[in-house]
Amino acid sequence: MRNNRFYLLIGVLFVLSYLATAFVDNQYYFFAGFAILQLMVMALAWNILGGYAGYVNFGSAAFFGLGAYSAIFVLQLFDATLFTQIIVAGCFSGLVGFGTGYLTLRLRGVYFAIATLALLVVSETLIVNWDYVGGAAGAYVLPKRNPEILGVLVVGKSGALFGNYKELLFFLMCTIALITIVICRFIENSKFGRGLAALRDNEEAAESMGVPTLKLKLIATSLSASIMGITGGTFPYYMTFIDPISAFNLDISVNALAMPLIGGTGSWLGPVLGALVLGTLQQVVTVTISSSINLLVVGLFLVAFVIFAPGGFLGLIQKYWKRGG
Amino acid sequence: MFSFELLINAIVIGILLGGFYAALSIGLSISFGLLDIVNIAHPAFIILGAFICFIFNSHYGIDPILMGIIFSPVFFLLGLLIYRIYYERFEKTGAEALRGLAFFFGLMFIIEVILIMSFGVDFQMVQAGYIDFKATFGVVDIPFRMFVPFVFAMLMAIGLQWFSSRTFFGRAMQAVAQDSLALRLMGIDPVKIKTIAFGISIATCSIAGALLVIVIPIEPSVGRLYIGQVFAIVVLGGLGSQSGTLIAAMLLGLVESLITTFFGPSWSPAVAFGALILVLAFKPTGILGRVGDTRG
Amino acid sequence: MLGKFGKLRRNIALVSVLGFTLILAQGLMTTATRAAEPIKIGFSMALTGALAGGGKQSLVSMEMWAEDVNKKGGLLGRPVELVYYDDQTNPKNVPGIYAKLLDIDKVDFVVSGYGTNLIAPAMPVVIQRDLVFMGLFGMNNNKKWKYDKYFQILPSGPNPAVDFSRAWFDTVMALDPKPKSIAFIAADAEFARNLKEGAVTNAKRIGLKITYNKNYKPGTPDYTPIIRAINATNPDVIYVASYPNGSVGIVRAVSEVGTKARGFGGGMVGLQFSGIMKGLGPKLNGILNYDFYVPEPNMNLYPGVVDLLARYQKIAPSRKVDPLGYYLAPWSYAYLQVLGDAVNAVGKIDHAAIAKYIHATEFSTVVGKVKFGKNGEWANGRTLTVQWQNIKKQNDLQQFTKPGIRKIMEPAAFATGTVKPFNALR
Amino acid sequence: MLKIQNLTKNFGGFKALDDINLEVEPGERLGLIGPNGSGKTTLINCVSGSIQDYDGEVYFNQDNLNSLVAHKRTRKGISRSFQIPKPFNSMTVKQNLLIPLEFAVESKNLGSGSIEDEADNIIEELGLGDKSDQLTLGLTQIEMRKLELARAMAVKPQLLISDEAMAGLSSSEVDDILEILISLNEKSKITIIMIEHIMRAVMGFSERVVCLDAGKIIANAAPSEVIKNPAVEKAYLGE
Repeated sequence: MRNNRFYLLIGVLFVLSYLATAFVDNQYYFFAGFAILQLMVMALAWNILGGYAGYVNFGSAAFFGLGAYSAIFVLQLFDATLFTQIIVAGCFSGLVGFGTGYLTLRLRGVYFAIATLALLVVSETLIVNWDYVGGAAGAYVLPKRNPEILGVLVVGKSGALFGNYKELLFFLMCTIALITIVICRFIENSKFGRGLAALRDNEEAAESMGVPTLKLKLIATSLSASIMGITGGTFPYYMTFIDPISAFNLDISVNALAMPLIGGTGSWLGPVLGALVLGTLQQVVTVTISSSINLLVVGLFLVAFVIFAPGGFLGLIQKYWKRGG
Repeated sequence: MFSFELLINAIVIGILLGGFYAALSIGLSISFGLLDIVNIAHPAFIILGAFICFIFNSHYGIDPILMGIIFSPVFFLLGLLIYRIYYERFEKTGAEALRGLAFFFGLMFIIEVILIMSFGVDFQMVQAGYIDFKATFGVVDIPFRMFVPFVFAMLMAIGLQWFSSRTFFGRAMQAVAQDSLALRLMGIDPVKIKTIAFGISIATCSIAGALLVIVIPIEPSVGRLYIGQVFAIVVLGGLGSQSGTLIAAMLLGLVESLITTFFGPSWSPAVAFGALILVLAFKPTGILGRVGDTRG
Repeated sequence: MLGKFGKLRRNIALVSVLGFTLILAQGLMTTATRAAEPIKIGFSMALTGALAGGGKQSLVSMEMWAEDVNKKGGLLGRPVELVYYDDQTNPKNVPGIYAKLLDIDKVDFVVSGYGTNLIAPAMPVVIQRDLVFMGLFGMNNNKKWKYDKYFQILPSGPNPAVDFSRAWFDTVMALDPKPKSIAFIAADAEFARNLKEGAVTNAKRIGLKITYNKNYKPGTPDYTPIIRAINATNPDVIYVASYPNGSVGIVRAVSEVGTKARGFGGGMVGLQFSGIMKGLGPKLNGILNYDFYVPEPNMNLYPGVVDLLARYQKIAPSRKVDPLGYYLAPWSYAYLQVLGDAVNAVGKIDHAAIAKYIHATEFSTVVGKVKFGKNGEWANGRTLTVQWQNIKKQNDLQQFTKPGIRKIMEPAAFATGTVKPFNALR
Repeated sequence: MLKIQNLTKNFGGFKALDDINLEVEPGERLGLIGPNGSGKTTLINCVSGSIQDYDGEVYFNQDNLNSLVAHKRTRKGISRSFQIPKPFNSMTVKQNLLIPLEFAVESKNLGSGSIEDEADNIIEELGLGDKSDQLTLGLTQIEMRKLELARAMAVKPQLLISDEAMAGLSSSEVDDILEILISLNEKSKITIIMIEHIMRAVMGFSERVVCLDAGKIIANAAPSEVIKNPAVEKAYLGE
C-alpha cells in the first residue's frame, strides 16, 4: 500500500468509527468491537517486540494489568478523567517495560520470556496486597455523569459527542488501534525496524555490523509495554469493576501471543488479521458451540498454524495470490 | 510471635515443600535447562499425569505413585512424539524461539480442555493409607501427605542426577547442552539424544503428577499456578543442573514456608519471583551457575 | 509438502471466513421472525474456568425451572426459553454477553451469572437499560450502584458482608466458656476478602481480641505453616474464609497439626461440594461453616425442594455436575422462581412494575420464604451456620444425604443441634 | 594500529586465553593459526567485543576499547566475519549489506553515491551480482562465505578479521577468497587478520604468522620460520 493511500484509509476508518457511534444504536456491536479491537491492539503491541525483534513476552497481562491499575490509582488519588488515566497507564507500563528490559534484555530471549512471566506474578501479588486500589477484593469505577472537556459535553443523553460510555470507549479503542497500526507500519519501514529485523535474525552478527542491539530492544520493549498499558487503562471503565484476577489474567498473555502468530508476525497486517479472525471466531464460537470446545479451537488453531502455516494467515493469503498468479 | 518450635517446623515443612517443587521442576531442568526447549506446557503434562493417577485411584484404589511409575513409559513415548514434531517443525527451521513457544502454549490449552471435557472442573482428590498419617518427633511433626512425595521426589532427582553424570547417555545429554558439534564429531546424533532426553523429561511428569495429586486437590487448570514456580526454580538452579534445580527448589520451599510462618502467606510468591528477576538480572547463570551461554 | 497441507490450509481459511459470515448473519437474523415467540430469559454463566463447578450446577436446575414453568403453560401464556452464553469465569466476557443478549437475541429478561465478579461487569449494561436484574450469589454488588431493580438470592442479609458471618459469631459466642480472642485467615480473592472484612467488623462489635489476621494466595500447596503460625497466637476461635482448594488444604493441615481453638471454620467455600465432602470425610467433623441449604428435616419442608433435588440428582451424573447439588441447585432455581412469579403476577412485561412488585412481595420458593430489602439483598439474612458432626467414613457420599451430619446451629429459628467445641468432635 | 596487552580470558575454570600480547601494524597481513580450541576465535571475540569481560587491555589506534560494546568497536573500524556464516535470513543479499552500511558507516565515509549504490558495488566486487535480490537461505557454501566477507567489508573497516573464511571450500574457491582479501589489503589498505586452517592459504597470504596453543602464543614470525618451528609442529601433530 502506498503511503498516501494508507493514511487516507486510516483517516476514513477514523471518521467511520465516530459516525458508527452516532448512527448505530445496536450496543452489542460496540461491545464486540471493543473486545476485538482490544485484542488487536494487544496483538500489535506484542508484535513490536515478538514479531519484529523476536523476543517473546509472556507478561503482556502484567503490562495490561498494571495499566488498568495505574488508571484505578490516579482515579483514587485525584479522581482523574478517563484520558488522564490512559496517559498515566501508558507511561507507567512503559517504565516497567523499560526496567524489566534493562534488567534482562542482555540475556538470551528465553530468559526475557521467563522474566516477563515472573513479572506477571510479582505485579499481581503486589496489587492483591495493596488495598488502596482495592486489593484482592477488587475496585469499582462508576462512570461520571456528563463529563466535559473544555466545555464540550462528552457523554450525555443529548447534545453530547457520545450517547453513552460504550460508544466513547469504542471510538477511543478505534483511535488507539489506528494509531498503533500507524506506529507499527512506520517501524517496519524505518531504520529502527530494519535494526530489529537484523537482531532478530542474528543478534551477534547484527551487533558486529554496528547495530546497537540493546538500545533498539529497550526502545521496542518500552513502546510495546506502554501501548499494552494504554489498552489496560481503558479496561476499568469498560468493566466498571476489576479485580487482580481478571486484570492479570493469563488469557490476555495467551491471546496477545497467539493472534500475531496466527495472523503472521512479519507485518502489522498479521496481528490485525489474527485479531479479527480469532476475535470474531471467539465471539461466534462461544455462541454456536460449547465453550470448552471453543477453548480447544483456539488451542488447535494455534498449534495447527505454528506447525503448518509458518507465515500465519498472511503467509497463506500470499501463497494463494501467488498460485492464483 | 517467633518461637523455636515454629522455626523448626517451618524449616521441616519448607524442605518437604522443596522436595515437592523439585519433583515438579526436575523434568523441566532437562527440557528447558539442557535442551533449551521452553516447554511451557510442562505443568499441564503434570496435571495430565495427576488425573490419570486419580481415575485409577478412585476406580480401582491403586496407589497413585505406583500408577505414576507404571505410566511413566507411556509419557516417555508421548515425549518422543512431541519432540519429533517440535524438531521437524521448529528446531530444524530455527523457528523455536517464537513458534515453538506458541506450539507448547497451544498444547497446554488442548490438554486443559480435554481434561475439562472428560472430568469436569470440580476438585478431585486421591485416597491412600499414608495420606492422613503423620509422624511426630518432639515438637516437630511430619505429615506423610508431604513426606511421601518428598521421598519419591528425592529418589527421582537423585536418580536423574546419577543418570546424567554417570551414564554415557547422561553425559551425551549434558554435551548436547554445550555444543552439538562435539557430539557429531564423536559420531553421536544429537537429535536422537535430545529426543530421548525430552522423553525422559515428560516421563517425570507422570510421577510428578502422582505426587501433586497427593499434596493438593486437582482440577484441570490448576497447573497454571505452577508455571511460574517451575521455571523460576530451573533458572535459579542454573539451567540443566539437576543438583542445582534440587537446591533451588529447596530454597524456594524454605523461603515460602518461612515467610508464610513469620510474615504472612500472601507475600511468598512475590518474594520467590522477585528473587528470580534479581537472579536473572545479576547472576543469570543461577545460584550455582553452569558455564552457560546466557548471552545472545 | 504443499499438496499435503494444501487441504488443511483451505479448511483453516474456510473456518475463518465462516467466522465473519456467522457474525454478519446474526446481525441480520434478529430482524426476521417476530411472531408469538417465547419469553426469553438471558444470562451468562461460568461453564468453563474456575467457577464452572457452580455454574454448570446452576444451569441444570435453571433448565429444570424452565421445564416446570412450561409444563404449567409458561409465563403470560408464552413458553419460556433460556438463552445463555459461557463467560468462561472471565469477567472480561460479561459486558459483551449481556449486550448481545439484549441487542441481538432481544431477550425479555436478564438474570445474572454465578458469582460476584461475574455479576459486577453486567450491572452497568443492565442499569443503562433500566431492567430488572436477578443476582445469583453476588456479594454486595449493589453497594455502589444502589440500583432499585436489582435483587440478589444469596441469603446474606441487608448488609451482606457483615450479616453473612453474623450467625457464625452468634454460634461461637454460645460456646462455654465464651471465646475472647479470634484469628482470621482469608484467601486473596474478592469473595473471601469481603467475608473476612465483614467478620472482622462482627468480631470488633462483640469485642473479640484479634490475634492474627492474614491472607493467603490461592494455590498455596501446603497450609500447615499457616495453621502453626495461627496456633502460636492461641486464639479461642479461628475464622477461615477460603476457596475450594484452599479449604481442602486448610482442613487437611488442621487435622495434621491440630489446634487448641474451640471454634474453627466460617467462610470456607467448597466444603459444601460433594467431591470435597466425600474426599475429606471425617476430617470435617467439628468444623463450623456457613451453608444455605442442608438436608435437615426442617429445611426439607420448603415447598418442592426435596422433589427438585431428587430430580436434579437423577440427571446430575450425565451432566458431569455435583451429584448432590445442595449448594446451588435450589438457589439458582429460586431466583428464576421469584422472577417468574412476579411476571405472572404483574401480568405484563413492565420492568418498573415487576421491580415494584418484587420489592413489595414475600415469595414462597424452593428455598422458603424470600423477602427482599431496599438494596435488593434479603430483608433479613438467613445464612446458616452448620457444624459437621458424626461423619464416620471417608469416600461415602450417601452419608451426607442424611440429616444429622450438618447440624444447623444458627439462626436459632432453624437450629437442629447445639454447638460443641471443635476438638470434642474429632 | 591494534595493540593487545596481557589479555586473559577464563571460562569457569578453563583458561581460554593466557596473557596474550600482540601488536598489528597498519596495512599488515597477519595470519593466526592454532589447533582447535587453542583460543583463536576467543581472541577475536575479545577484540571485536563479542566478549567483554576479559582481563587485560585492547587498544585500537591508541584508544582503549575495553569499555566499548561490539557495535561501537565496529564503528571505530574493526570488522569481523564469522567462522559459521551468520546471515540475516529474512533478508535478501542486498538488504544484508544495507544493515552494516546503514548502521556502522557515517554517511560522510561513503563516497558520492547512496548506500544503495555502495551495496551494489560491493556485491559486484564479490561477484554476487546475480544473487543480489535473493534470500540468503538459497545461497551456496561459497556464496555464504562471500556474503560474510561482503558484510565485513560493508562496515568500511580499517581492520578486518576473517575467521576461517575458507573452511570447506574447494581450492579454486579458496583462491577466489584469497584474491578478494589481497585486493582489499592492497587496494583499500585494509589491515587483515586471517584465521585459517588451510596452511597453503594462510602461509601464502600472511606477511607474519602467529600460532596459538592452549591460549598462549607459541610462535610469532614470518611464515617460513613458523612452519619450521618444532613447537608449532608439536601443537598440530601432537607427539
